[in-house]
Amino acid sequence: MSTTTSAPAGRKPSSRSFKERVDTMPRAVKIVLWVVFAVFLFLLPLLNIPFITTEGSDFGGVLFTVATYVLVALGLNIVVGYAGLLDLGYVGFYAVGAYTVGVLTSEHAHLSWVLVVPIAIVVAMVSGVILGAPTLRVRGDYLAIVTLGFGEIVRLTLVNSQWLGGAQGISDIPKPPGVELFKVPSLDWSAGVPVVDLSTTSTFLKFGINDFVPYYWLALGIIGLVLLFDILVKSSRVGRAWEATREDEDAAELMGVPTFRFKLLAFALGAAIGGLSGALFATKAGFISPDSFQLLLSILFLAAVVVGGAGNRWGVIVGAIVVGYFPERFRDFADFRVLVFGLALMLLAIFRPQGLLPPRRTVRAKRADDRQAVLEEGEASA
Amino acid sequence: MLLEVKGLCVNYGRIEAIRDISFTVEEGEIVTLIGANGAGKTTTMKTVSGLRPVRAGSVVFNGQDITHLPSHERPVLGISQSPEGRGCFVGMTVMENLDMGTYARPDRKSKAVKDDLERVFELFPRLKERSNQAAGSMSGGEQQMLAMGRALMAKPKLLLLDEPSMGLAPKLIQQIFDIVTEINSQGTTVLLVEQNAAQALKRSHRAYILETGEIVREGTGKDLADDPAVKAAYLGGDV
Amino acid sequence: MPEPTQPTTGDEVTEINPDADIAPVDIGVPDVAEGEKLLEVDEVTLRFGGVVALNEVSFHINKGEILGLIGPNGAGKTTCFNVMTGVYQPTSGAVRYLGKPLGKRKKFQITKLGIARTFQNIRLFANMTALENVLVGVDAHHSTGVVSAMFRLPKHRREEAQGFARAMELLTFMGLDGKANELARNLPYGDQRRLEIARALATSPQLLCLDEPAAGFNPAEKVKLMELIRTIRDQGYTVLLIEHDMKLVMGVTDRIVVLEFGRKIAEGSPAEIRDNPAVIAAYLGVDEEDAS
Amino acid sequence: MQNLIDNFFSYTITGLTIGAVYALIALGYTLVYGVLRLINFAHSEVFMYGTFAALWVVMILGGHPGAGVGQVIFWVAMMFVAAMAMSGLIAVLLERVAYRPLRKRNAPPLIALISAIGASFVLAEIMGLRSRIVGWVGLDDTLRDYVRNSRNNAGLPTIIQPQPIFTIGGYHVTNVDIFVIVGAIVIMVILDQFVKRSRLGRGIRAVAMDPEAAALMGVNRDRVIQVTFLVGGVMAGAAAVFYMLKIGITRYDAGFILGVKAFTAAVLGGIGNLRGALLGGFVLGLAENYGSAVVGSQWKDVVAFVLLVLILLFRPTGLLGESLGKARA
Amino acid sequence: GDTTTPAASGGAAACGNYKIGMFGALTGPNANLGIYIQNGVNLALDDYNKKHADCKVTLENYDSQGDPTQAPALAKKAIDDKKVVGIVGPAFSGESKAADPAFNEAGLVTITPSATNPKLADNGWKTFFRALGNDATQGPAAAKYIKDTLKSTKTFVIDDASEYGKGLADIVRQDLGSQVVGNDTIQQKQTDFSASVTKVTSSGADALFFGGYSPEAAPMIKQLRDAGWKGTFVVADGVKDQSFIDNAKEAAEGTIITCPCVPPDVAPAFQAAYKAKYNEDPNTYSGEGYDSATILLDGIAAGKDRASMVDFVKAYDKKGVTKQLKFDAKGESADIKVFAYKVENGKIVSVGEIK
Ligand SMILES: Nc1ncnc2c1ncn2[C@@H]1O[C@H](COP(=O)(O)OP(=O)(O)OP(=O)(O)O)[C@@H](O)[C@H]1O
Ligand SMILES: Nc1ncnc2c1ncn2[C@@H]1O[C@H](COP(=O)(O)OP(=O)(O)OP(=O)(O)O)[C@@H](O)[C@H]1O
Ligand SMILES: CC(C)C[C@H](N)C(=O)O
Ligand SMILES: [Mg+2]
Ligand SMILES: [Mg+2]
Repeated sequence: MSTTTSAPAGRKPSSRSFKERVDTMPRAVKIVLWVVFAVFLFLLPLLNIPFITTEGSDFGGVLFTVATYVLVALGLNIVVGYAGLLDLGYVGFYAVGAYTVGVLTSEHAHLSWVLVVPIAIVVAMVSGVILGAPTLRVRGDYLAIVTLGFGEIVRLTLVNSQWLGGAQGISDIPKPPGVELFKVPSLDWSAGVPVVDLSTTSTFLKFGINDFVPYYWLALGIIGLVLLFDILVKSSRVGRAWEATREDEDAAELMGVPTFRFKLLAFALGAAIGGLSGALFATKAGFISPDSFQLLLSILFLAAVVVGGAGNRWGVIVGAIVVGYFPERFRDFADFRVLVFGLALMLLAIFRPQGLLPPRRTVRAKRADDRQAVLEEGEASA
Repeated sequence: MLLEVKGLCVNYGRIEAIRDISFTVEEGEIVTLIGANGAGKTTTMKTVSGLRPVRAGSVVFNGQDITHLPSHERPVLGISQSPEGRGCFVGMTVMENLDMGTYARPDRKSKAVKDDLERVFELFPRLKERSNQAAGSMSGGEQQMLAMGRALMAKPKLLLLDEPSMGLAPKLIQQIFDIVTEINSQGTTVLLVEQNAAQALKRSHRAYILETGEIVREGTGKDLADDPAVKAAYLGGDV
Repeated sequence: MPEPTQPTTGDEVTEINPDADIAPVDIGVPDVAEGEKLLEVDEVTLRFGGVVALNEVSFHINKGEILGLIGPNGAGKTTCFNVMTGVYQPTSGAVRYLGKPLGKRKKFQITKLGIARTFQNIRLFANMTALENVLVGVDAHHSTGVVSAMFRLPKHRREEAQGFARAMELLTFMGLDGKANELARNLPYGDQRRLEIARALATSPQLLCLDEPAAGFNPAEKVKLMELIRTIRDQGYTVLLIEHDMKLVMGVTDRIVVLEFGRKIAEGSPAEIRDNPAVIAAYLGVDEEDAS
Repeated sequence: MQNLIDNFFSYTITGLTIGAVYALIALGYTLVYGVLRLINFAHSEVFMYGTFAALWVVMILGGHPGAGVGQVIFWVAMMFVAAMAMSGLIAVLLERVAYRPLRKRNAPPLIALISAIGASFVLAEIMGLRSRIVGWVGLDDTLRDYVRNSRNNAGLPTIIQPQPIFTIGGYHVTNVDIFVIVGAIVIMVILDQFVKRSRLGRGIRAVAMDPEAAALMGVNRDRVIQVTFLVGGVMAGAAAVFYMLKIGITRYDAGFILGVKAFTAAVLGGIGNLRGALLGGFVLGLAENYGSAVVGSQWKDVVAFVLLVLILLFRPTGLLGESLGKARA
Repeated sequence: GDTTTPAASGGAAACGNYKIGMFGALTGPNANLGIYIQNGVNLALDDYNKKHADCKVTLENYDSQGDPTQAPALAKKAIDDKKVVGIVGPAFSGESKAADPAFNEAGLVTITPSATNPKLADNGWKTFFRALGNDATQGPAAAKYIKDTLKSTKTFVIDDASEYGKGLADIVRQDLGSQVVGNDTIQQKQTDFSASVTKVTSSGADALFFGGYSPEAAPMIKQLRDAGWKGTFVVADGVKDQSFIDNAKEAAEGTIITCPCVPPDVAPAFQAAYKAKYNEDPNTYSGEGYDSATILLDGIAAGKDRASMVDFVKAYDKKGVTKQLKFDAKGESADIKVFAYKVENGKIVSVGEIK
């Protein structure tokens, strides 16, 4: 899939040594590795790998959730990581995407899913422009509160508009049309060693209500496309303009960058991806209500981006996995899971202040600072 | 001896910005550090005022070892710095900036402060004129004046001036040096860093020359100014 | 053991390559003949509340010259740049460029018309590489958007290739080609100043405005900078220079405009200015020459 | 609309009381933002702990309705002591645990926001799980009344019986209304004076603008920051008492919505500006109430946020502009 | 007790190790309501397991915290556990709406002892059963009580915009007709009700009906009383929870609560058994929980598995502790009663059926 094709174009994840190792491999080996990796990702929900597979909740569902987080994080990364705009209301776009699907497939019309998803993307994008056009002139942290307000306005409007289903939400959102090509069996580890379990299968691609794996596959494919898009756009004039705007808005403007237009573009693209993610969420959930779009979710999205390393697409993917997956994994902690998650966020912040996979610029700049810190600490303790 | 720096080493990461430098400043002196770009002058100043941690060596001020004293406790002892690149509080007015200079003064509520303010305004009439303008909107040179005025408001024993003439008009450069000489004659010890080496040497009692983090020469201001090697390297085409 | 990120020994001086071809590329603005008026500041007044930063200032810049703008601190020199580049709108008066008033054009639009500048306090994109900094400048005249980037359309490929070539040429010219992939903030001070000039040149300006490019330089470096400015002019740029170092100003400019308290107090050749009593009184100071 | 006109004073007074609570909490956001340029996301939990401290102290003292004036005054005084101490303590602790380590590592501001969010979760959850936590040390029986249903509401007995003091436009202004509004304003005036007198305001601004230069002036950054958190916490504690007297019920997640509102109020007034926080709090409280009257309570928060957006569009740095006590400190 | 099933007592070999699920809020602000039900369910299990010691049925809890957004994932979890043959719940209307489509598709039977929104039965879900009356009867009963017993002429109605609260309040509004002097909607988790308070007091209402749950009801009545409002506060089953009184304290006194749940003394034997086990009287929907579980357990005893359970429940017709347990074609209970309760001296006491 696209993940594989996109790989050589972009920067590789992880540390320098890993990057070096990958870089020195022959091209053929690289491609094979990427293909293997992609296949592994696709089979992940069926491999039932012990420890990784969540016990408490359906692993396919968890993976789908993680995938929507990844998608959202990629979108939000454009806004926060590239363009440097702090957005605390991103869930608003997610909601717009989800509700566009809900309204057009169930509540007020019965359009086909294939048609509705692009509409959802466009509607979300337009809402991004509508929000951005007046507010992007507001700077810095003021933007944070304005966007936070936007997210809440969206949610409260949903709660209070019967036309949009009100607090009760929209149910019976239809499934996407499937193609039902073949069945993929799963692995069963209950004997200690993996055994192919032919009785528990997922059908490629049959979108049912109780098998979430095909939705995960769908999301994974879309992530691949978005990732490719991200790589292509970021490594162009557009990406540079975003970075320059983030670094010094006035200087960028004086170097010929129409900063407002580029910020708006970042907002619109971010919104579109958020909307797409929301559309997927609505598709899989089949039921959406304003409760699914709480402010808290915006905050988790932001946490995913920042914890992963705002500005590095691979970093934010890792961040999204952490934020989407760990709370499920922590279900063992039952009541304490939010507490543990909160602690994890704090620890991550303290021990990985630049994010899990910081962007290249931070890595470089940090390397010098770190060595300095080490030397200084050595001195202090001496 | 007011300030004694011994065997000082300071790093930026693995870069040794200064290596084993030692120098002294006697009470009542003007001492100048000169050196090329990146020689370590600013680093030395920052270390004396506590902004950079010391890797090895010691800094003794007025008989007290201050090597590891936090920077914010040094103004209380009487060390005040006008930093390179000015470091004005851009969002505060000129007046508030000058006020900040007295932050650590024990007698900050007394009349003496008012007198000092008058004095600063006398030296830099522009500051008085603009006392309610935000520092950030002042011109480069005006900010330089403000930074110096603010340092003076602290009424220090030891005044650290890092390139006070940077960005100033030629006429004002003259004035700045006059001011330095004058406050020195009134009892303030000055440690000066300057690119404008000719002027600086002329005005100072003693000077040290830094090269890539090490002191390569020292002597009286006059001796160094007359030295042909120094002339060639540092005074070159200076105005 | 990780390698040191930055070669920052004080004695390493970056040499420029005057041979590199950095001539401005055609940016689609009408050409002005050598010696004709390029930009005209006409009776410009700018007030900030009670402060009159510029008071009916008029002067012009001819194509191909190096014009010096000097004056005491707070005279309004930087403000003049700000008016010319769209940071401030004049309270009254106008700036005419290529015969037309700049009007209410935005900053980036003025840059696209061919006026570029550097800053008194360095303002690079600190967390981008030297190359990327310059590329942002080059991009000023590019038009690739999301769609052409996404499909890697020929326009995108062409612009990227040309942009890269020009950026490298500029870095080579400044002697920074070896540091193309260093983050701007990790460059030594002098290199940062040079990078700022490279970035401004990247926008292919008709008029290049330099705000105290020599601040903090030692005499040796100032001499090199003088060379650099001359070479830039020779490659086809017009330069407006703010500088307090008289040696540099006198040595490199063709003409000088002097401001004081927001007013123009003198204009003329370096020699004339040097002997102008008003300028001496306001700016140079009397015992200036016997200093060294 | 007619409803608003008919009951204008009622909406106004109740709007001012909740506005006073917003304002006091907003101070904490504004102060911290003033030094660290950081949204102290966990400040809402600092407040929430204050509400519980206020509640518990009344429970310990056996507070009940219908007591004599002397007793009521004593209870309320103890509520202030307990809530301010608790909130102040939590705020200082928060700074030590969630922010200082980051500062020492030169972390970018965004990551501090994440640490704050984490801390906010942790603090709220500890309160929400208090029955379990005291269970570990075997105190769940002893503390039963304090930890029961730890995820549900906890109500305060009505210790001050609201009494109409005077009537304005048909609304009976009660002793509680007056106490809350006047009390909040008095506390703010005290704070204003404290910030002015103690050089704290100047120190805060200096640290915010240029930490290095501030150190050169003799400003102890860590101390300034700590005092800032402490003061913000104490204000949140005061807010908690007023809140409990007015609303009477709290919960482990009670801080969240209030925090968002208070932060909005801070921005509305001009974040970093003490008087702005006061103004922002009152404006927000009133706007919400008027809005509820006109378009229905369900649109209350929408009204608040739309107002915020409108104000920022016309005054991009809030009603009174940024910077802490600019004209005074 | 009822007849033991000859078919399924076939010893350990035939033992299905079946489970039944309890789906509802067991933690969170509305946990009490879930726990009251769970207690009833546990009692039913005890009874069953005593009789079938060789093949016990266990209870699997699905704690939704009453949050509809968590419901679909939990439903999926229950569905994936093949041992689960039936669900008691989902307890709340909102989560039912979110989770029931999945149960329906999977053919896993659900008997709710408490979700009262009428529309739930209109979705054509084959697996949906409701062991109590819905709000289409509770609403009119509440309206009737307000009109006839309270003799209110000016009534204010507030809802919390939830599936349950809004649905119920709308029915009450319709039934009260022109005597409704004002309406308002609040948000769940809201704590400051000053605007609503002004609306209620200024409307001159002598009664207020609130459709919603106790976390909002408690501060609402508290603030109303603080503002000097003297009318009668009328609420429904969503507030029939001890925590309402614990938190509203004195302000709760006199509150009227309607509920399609039977008072404990209607089924003395059950009351005694419950009291023996939990040391308190059965509470809101404990009896309904017991009955719902009993139906499923009877099915297990009759040898039914997940697939055949639906038809078993559909055909069920027996007397339970709360009522005759029998469902109509839509899964609604055939035997419906609504009772009124009142808060007196810090206790919720029954004041009889509303007829
Ligand atoms: N923040 C920093 N990080 C890394 N290296 C630094 C930093 N600051 C200074 N250096 C390096 O330390 C050395 C000494 O720098 P310093 O600023 O003290 O020089 P200086 O003599 O003041 O030069 P200048 O005349 O340019 O002000 C230089 O090599 C410089 O590159
Ligand atoms: N935004 C502003 N608000 C108020 N006054 C301003 C503003 N910007 C500039 N000024 C004032 O206008 C005058 C001109 O400033 P400008 O920066 O142009 O001086 P300059 O000639 O560049 O001086 P220098 O050589 O010191 O850089 C100064 O007195 C300055 O304080
Ligand atoms: C447990 C009950 C109070 C639930 C309520 N009847 C509802 O439908 O949501
Ligand atoms: Mg220096
Ligand atoms: Mg200037």
